[in-house]
Amino acid sequence: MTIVTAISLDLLLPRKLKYIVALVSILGSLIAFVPIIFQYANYSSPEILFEGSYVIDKFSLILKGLFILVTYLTFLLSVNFVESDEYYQGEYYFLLLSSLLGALVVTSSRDLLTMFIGIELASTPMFLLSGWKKGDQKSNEGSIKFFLLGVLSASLILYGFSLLYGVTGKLVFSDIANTLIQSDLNQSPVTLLSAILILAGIGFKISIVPFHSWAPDTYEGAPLPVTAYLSVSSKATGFVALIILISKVFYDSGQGLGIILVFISGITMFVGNLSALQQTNPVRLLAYSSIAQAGFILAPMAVAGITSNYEDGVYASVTYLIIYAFMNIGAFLVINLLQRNIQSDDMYDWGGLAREMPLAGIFAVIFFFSLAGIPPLGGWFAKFVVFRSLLSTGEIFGLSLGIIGAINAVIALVYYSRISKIIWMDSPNENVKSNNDTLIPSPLRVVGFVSLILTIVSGIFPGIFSNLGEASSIFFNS
Amino acid sequence: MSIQPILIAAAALFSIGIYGILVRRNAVMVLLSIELILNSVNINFVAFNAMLSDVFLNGQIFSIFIITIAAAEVGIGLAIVLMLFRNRETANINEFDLMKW
Amino acid sequence: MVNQNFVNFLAEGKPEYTDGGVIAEFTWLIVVLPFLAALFITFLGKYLPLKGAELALGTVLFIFLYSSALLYEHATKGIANEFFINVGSIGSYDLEFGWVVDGLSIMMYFVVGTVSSLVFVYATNYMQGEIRYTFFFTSLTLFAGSMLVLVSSPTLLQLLIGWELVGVCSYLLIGHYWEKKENSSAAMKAFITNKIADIGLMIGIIVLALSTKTLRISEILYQSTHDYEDIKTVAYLGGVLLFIGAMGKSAQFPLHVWLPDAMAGPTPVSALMHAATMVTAGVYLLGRMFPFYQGMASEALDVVLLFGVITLLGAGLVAVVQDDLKKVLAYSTVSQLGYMVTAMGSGAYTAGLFHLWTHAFFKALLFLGAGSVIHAVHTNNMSEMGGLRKEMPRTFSTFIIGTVALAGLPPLAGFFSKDEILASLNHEGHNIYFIISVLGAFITAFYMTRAVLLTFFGEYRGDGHPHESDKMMTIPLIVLSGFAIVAGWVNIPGVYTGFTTWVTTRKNAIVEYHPESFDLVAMFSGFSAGIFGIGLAYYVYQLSGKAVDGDQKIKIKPIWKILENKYYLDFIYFKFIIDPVKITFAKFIDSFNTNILDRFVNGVGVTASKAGDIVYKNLDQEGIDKVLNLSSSGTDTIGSKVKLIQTGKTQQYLMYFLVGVIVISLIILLVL
Amino acid sequence: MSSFSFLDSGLGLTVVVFLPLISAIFIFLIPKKQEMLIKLITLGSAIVTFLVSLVVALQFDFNDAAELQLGTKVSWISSINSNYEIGIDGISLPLLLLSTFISVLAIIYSFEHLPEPKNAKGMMSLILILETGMNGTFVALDLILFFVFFELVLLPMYFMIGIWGDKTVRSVSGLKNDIETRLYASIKFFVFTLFGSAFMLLGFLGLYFRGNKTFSIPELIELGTNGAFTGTFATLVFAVLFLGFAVKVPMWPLHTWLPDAHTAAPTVGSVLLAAILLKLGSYGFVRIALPILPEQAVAWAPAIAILSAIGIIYGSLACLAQTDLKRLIAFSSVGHMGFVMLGISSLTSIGINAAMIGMVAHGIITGLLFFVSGSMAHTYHTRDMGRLGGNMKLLPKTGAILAFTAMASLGLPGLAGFWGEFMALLGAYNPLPGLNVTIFRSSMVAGAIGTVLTAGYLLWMLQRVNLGEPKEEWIDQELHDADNYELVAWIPLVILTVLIGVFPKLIFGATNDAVIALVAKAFGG
Repeated sequence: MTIVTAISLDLLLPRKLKYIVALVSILGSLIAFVPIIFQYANYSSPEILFEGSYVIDKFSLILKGLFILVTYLTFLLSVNFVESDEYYQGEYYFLLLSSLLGALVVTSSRDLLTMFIGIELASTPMFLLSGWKKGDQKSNEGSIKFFLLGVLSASLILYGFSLLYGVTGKLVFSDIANTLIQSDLNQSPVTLLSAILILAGIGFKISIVPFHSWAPDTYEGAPLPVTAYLSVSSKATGFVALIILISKVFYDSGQGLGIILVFISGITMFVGNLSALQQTNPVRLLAYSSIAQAGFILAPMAVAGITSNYEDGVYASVTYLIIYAFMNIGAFLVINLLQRNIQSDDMYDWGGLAREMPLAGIFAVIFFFSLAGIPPLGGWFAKFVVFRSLLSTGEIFGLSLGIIGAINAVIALVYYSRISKIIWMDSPNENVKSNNDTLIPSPLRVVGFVSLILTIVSGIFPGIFSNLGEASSIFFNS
Repeated sequence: MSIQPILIAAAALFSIGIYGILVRRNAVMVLLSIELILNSVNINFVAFNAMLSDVFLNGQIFSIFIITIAAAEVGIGLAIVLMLFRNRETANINEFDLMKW
Repeated sequence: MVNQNFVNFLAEGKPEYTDGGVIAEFTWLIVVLPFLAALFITFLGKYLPLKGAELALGTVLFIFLYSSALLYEHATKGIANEFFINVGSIGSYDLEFGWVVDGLSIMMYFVVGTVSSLVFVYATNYMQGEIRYTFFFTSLTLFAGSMLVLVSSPTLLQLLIGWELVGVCSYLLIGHYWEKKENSSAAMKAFITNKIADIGLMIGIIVLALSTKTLRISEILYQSTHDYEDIKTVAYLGGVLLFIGAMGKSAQFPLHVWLPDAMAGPTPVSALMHAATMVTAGVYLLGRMFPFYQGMASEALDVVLLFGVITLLGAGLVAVVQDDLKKVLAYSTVSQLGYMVTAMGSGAYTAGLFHLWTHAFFKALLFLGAGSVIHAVHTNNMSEMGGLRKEMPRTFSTFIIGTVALAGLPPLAGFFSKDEILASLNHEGHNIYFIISVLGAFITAFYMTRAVLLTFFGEYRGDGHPHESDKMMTIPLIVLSGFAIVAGWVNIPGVYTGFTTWVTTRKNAIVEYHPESFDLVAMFSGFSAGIFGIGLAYYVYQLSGKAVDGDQKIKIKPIWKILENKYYLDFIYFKFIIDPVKITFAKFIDSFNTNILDRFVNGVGVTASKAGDIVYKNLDQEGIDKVLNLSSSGTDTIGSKVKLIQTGKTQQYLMYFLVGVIVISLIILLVL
Repeated sequence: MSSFSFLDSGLGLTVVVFLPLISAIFIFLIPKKQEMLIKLITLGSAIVTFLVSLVVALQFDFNDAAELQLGTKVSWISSINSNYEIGIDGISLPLLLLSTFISVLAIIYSFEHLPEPKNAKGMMSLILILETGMNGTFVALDLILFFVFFELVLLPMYFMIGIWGDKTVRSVSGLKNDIETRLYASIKFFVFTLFGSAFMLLGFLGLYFRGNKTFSIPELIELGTNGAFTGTFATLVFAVLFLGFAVKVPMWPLHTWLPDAHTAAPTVGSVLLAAILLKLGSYGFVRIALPILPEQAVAWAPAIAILSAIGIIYGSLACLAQTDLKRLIAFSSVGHMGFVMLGISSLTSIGINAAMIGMVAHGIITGLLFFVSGSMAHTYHTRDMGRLGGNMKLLPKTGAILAFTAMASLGLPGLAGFWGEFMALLGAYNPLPGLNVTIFRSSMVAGAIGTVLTAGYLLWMLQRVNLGEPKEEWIDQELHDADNYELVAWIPLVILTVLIGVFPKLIFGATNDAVIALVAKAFGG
């Protein structure tokens, strides 16, 4: 029924007048949130539609909720941006919503076809959105790169799917898995090859090394709200797909895959963090940071792949995803606010800006240090559950990955603390012209405070979020 | 008849597509190469369907979906290429490298 | 090893004593009062007519009266008692303060009370108009208090506390004129030297406390006199360590260097601390722990004896070459302390304390006299004095008394105490030491006479018109000279040996040799040494021409030089200990900190960002080109492809992608 | 320790921990203009916190000091079985009181002495957040809770140093271009500590998984003392815990962040840093590392002793080379904390007691030293001892207190500092049976020599700063001696120093039983 609401929304939208669109879609996304809550509240057992190809369980519900909330925040972020840019409002919201729809589909998809459609639906609109600033060549360039790699990844996924289909003749994951086990093809080259192709395809969406190269450019080019959405929602979509596939399809061919993923996630952390150290452009910095974060989110699943103890893995990843989503949106909000005042790609131009806009300054402190994982801000708990699931089995891969994670946490601190340091401690940079736009429009205010509260609460009472993660993991594996 | 030749053909098509993506400078040609890849996937699905004599025709349904989506993607791709062309008077993707570090 | 006859003695039981009753119970008053007084003087002193001096005076007078009362009680009844207050426990140890009332401590109370009262009176006038007059009395009172804390302590803990407090007060007093650097340096020198010695004391206390499971002195002494095993094992070590502590305060060679410099302080300070009280702390410690030394650590006593003798001779010799009147007295103090330590070392408990007792009086007298002289002529150098006996008759006569007492001529105090020391040395059969001590007596007489002649005889060599000091200064001199005469009569072998009974009446019995009558050998040699010394000095400095030329006659260049440089001790200390530590080591450590540790830490940071640079620029942004260029350098065919491939970023990214895929698949399919 | 005897529902402690945080949030809402209001609210809440902690102390049953009291245990993060578990025993009580007390004084001081840029709002709220972190660490009985509070102090201190810190530009060895002291110091402090604690968290998780999934310290102690954690696992865990705590203490050679942080930090910052933040590390050793991993503690004790001995000597020698007043005091902290760690490493009730009183004493004395030196630096606009001199004449009150504090700091008997040093040496002479006596005794001797060096550099400092005639550059200048705010902030510390020095029962009365119980439990000694 969630999906119905969402679809109806999309159908409604294009006919509306432009200035209402924003309102409606914002409201719509809120409305869509309601049935999720109801369903979660009186949840009894997984609803299985279309003979098992579409399942609504806690896992999907929780993530649906996350996606809708994130989209809602993205809308709020967008309002000012879209208004500043006179045409194509309707389309903008429509595209975002359809991407949301795709994400929603992915969460519940339990067969190749549905998942493929979901992924496509989620990513295709982003190609356009990333190129939204038509005049801006960077934007164009970002979008073309994004597009080409995206399509390539999609085709790789498809090829992998086709192989899977060929091997088993099934589309529904559970059947595929059973067939794989029965005719024990788990370790057969074809299966693994398909797994690799799919992994590569999804790796593009979650931007893990070496499939990450598009991210910085596209992030830099795309309009800020879109970037936020990319770094949170479509990344999450990718992870959802990855989680489902690993734990539903390849859960027995995990060994090799897991080890590869362990290495990938380790490398991803290092590449992401070390590259982020070098950035002076705040957006690129966040891009690389989100790459590093992807490494963190991936880690539990990777270890889970080896130990095939998926509950911990899913639990950690989902919890991380949820907390990460809000603090990251917050971080982008901060960049947005500061750029409204001083339009610059070099964050060192923002020296002492917090004196003029203290609220933004506080946001910056909260969100960036939360990303760095400093208690009592939400990020620490995200990192903590990841470490927990890494050490839970106490076998060597998990342990080493944990140590790598610890080291990276320290590296990350350096660049995460940089923006706060600049705007709080540095002295203002004279030869930068500021368009003294220190007041914060109400939509952004809302975004700020929503994600602020969620970040802090998730840090001080992590129980709530970890319960969500736990619930999802448990019911997911049932 | 055996299925190997068809699969090999598909794989060949796939590789050609990849080669095209990597080598052709013109964005349109790159798009076409991508089409090739997608079609190779289609061939796979249909072939497998036949091989497995799948009563649900899952493979064929899948390939139909792929065709539609491929169409959509090419549309989007062309749109982006057009936009680029408008801004840069070229469709040579290798000239788009503003964002070196 | 256990002194056997000692254990036998113990069987006979301890001397008689009472618990002292109320007067003993309230002895804490005299310990606490000075600190309260100091507090008041600091904050209210300025507003009082005498600038707080009266508070200080009142305090010390009270101490004097109370201690005399105690002494009377003790002399009549005999008191030995101790009181404890628990101030916390740590592990199984009780940290206790308290006060002990027995012969030894009462004797010290009395000395402290008497001398400080007189010195305070003297100081009220001497310090008139000096800078920080009030604060001077604060620290003077504090000092008296600390000294009482020290001598009243029933536990090693409190002993240590008093010990260090005394050190700090000396720091304050010596550095009283801290505007001039050398004064504050002298103060620092005193403090640090004592601190070094305190290491010994500290560790000694730790060793004893841990081996006896208690901090109570009486308990430790009991164990050490009853052949307990644990303490026996560490007895020698503990004994030596404690003595190292004593060497600091009692200025034993080679840790005596601080005392002469300490003369930088005002003269009353020198009189109070560096003659009568502070420097006797070490001797007091030896006396307090004497049963332990006798019972367990008699080997340690040999060490004590050795250092004592070295000190008494060495310091005496240096005193001969001093021109600064106070320095002469300072070195003579060191040498007299040497006598006391020697006595302790030779097992003559009473003799040592007896000399402490007499010396306290006549040395205070001498210092105050010197102060009176200096006050009049405004210089310390005897070469600029002379002929003062006419101008300052009272000072002169009292100074003479002090000198004779120190020189050890009967019937003055010094004679009896020194004689007893010599007697016990003789009795114990330490012949060499005996001879050296006699020699020391001779030297003492010599340099004191020299000082007198240079100061009071001949004609005045300074400028200005010196005149007799004020009553407030001369009265204490007279009183003290009285003591200097009679103090010795409390312990005349065969006649009246009250002093012996006083100081041996304590909870832990003392056994030692008490001469029943005068040891004629000792008496004669000591006496003649005194006479001879005086005579020789008189010949050199008076009969044969002018006093100032006296030095030239007896000057034996090399020896003289060594003496003038005080055996080069200071030189050695600075050259080989202080400067290396203060400059070389410290600098090294500091540069190590900044240039090694910090550099390393920063280096880690820098390396990280370097790594970031490499990863980002080379690997993340154009790594693939690099890789392919490398591989392409081989075959042309690839090379041609590469040309096509590496042309732009987009396709480079695509390339990444696929290379990634291929690599991974290779790893999985082949490796795993 | 397993069976709690809750005298009340832990409400008191909760208030002590969270009241400052709440008022900090409240202050965020007050507009910047109303400085006085902000200051008053801050002071008020700090005082209330202190009073509540006093009440708690009165409720505390000293005859039962070994037991954790007045605590509570409420489910916090159910999914990982981590609880809001708090309580105090004789070990944590004095430190808790110290923390609440010093915070009050710090706030009083910063009433009139805010360094540039003033911004009372920011400073006050930071102090309050800091206080929550400190109090929380001392009462937390759950590893995760402990960790959160332990880290909570980082952010405020980072900003305190970074924003209000010393702006002079200096060259740093190993870095190409010069950098402002505050920026360098703040990030160094932050990264160093996080480096330590990131690994510490791994260690906690290790304990969690071996200790059948509990984070509760008392339960873990039960397990640990019954030998649940052994072998390489235990070694690793202790190693990371050591890293985490030793950085905070700081122990040689992990101390290098300290001098920079202290030199750069504003007065209040360095006071709180020296007085309390350093104690978090040593407290962690006593509360967590020793009882949970006794076996490892025994194995590591010699190493710790050696490091401490090195720290003592190293710190004092470094002090002798300093020309910067605050830097000198910072290095002296290295030495003094060396004594604390030496005491802890002896693993005897004496040694650990010494460490406890040493912590408190160092908190009071060094805190006061930083107060004084800070305000002197503020008055003279320099910390270079070469330029200072005759302070006693120029600023009599300040000078007198500086002299007094220096005496206290060199471990003068009768003042607080003495007990820590002497008892630490006492403990080190006879370490826990089975430990290598030679190592400990030589460390003890090193410590004893350290006391002399300490006396040396402190007296030398006094000679250069306090004594002598004033330099002419100051003579005709308008220099302000300590004003009332400063005196109100300082005098209590002076009194406390004397009280503890004369009557150490104030501390031992609380700690002794607890420590004895701890040692008996963990090491059977």
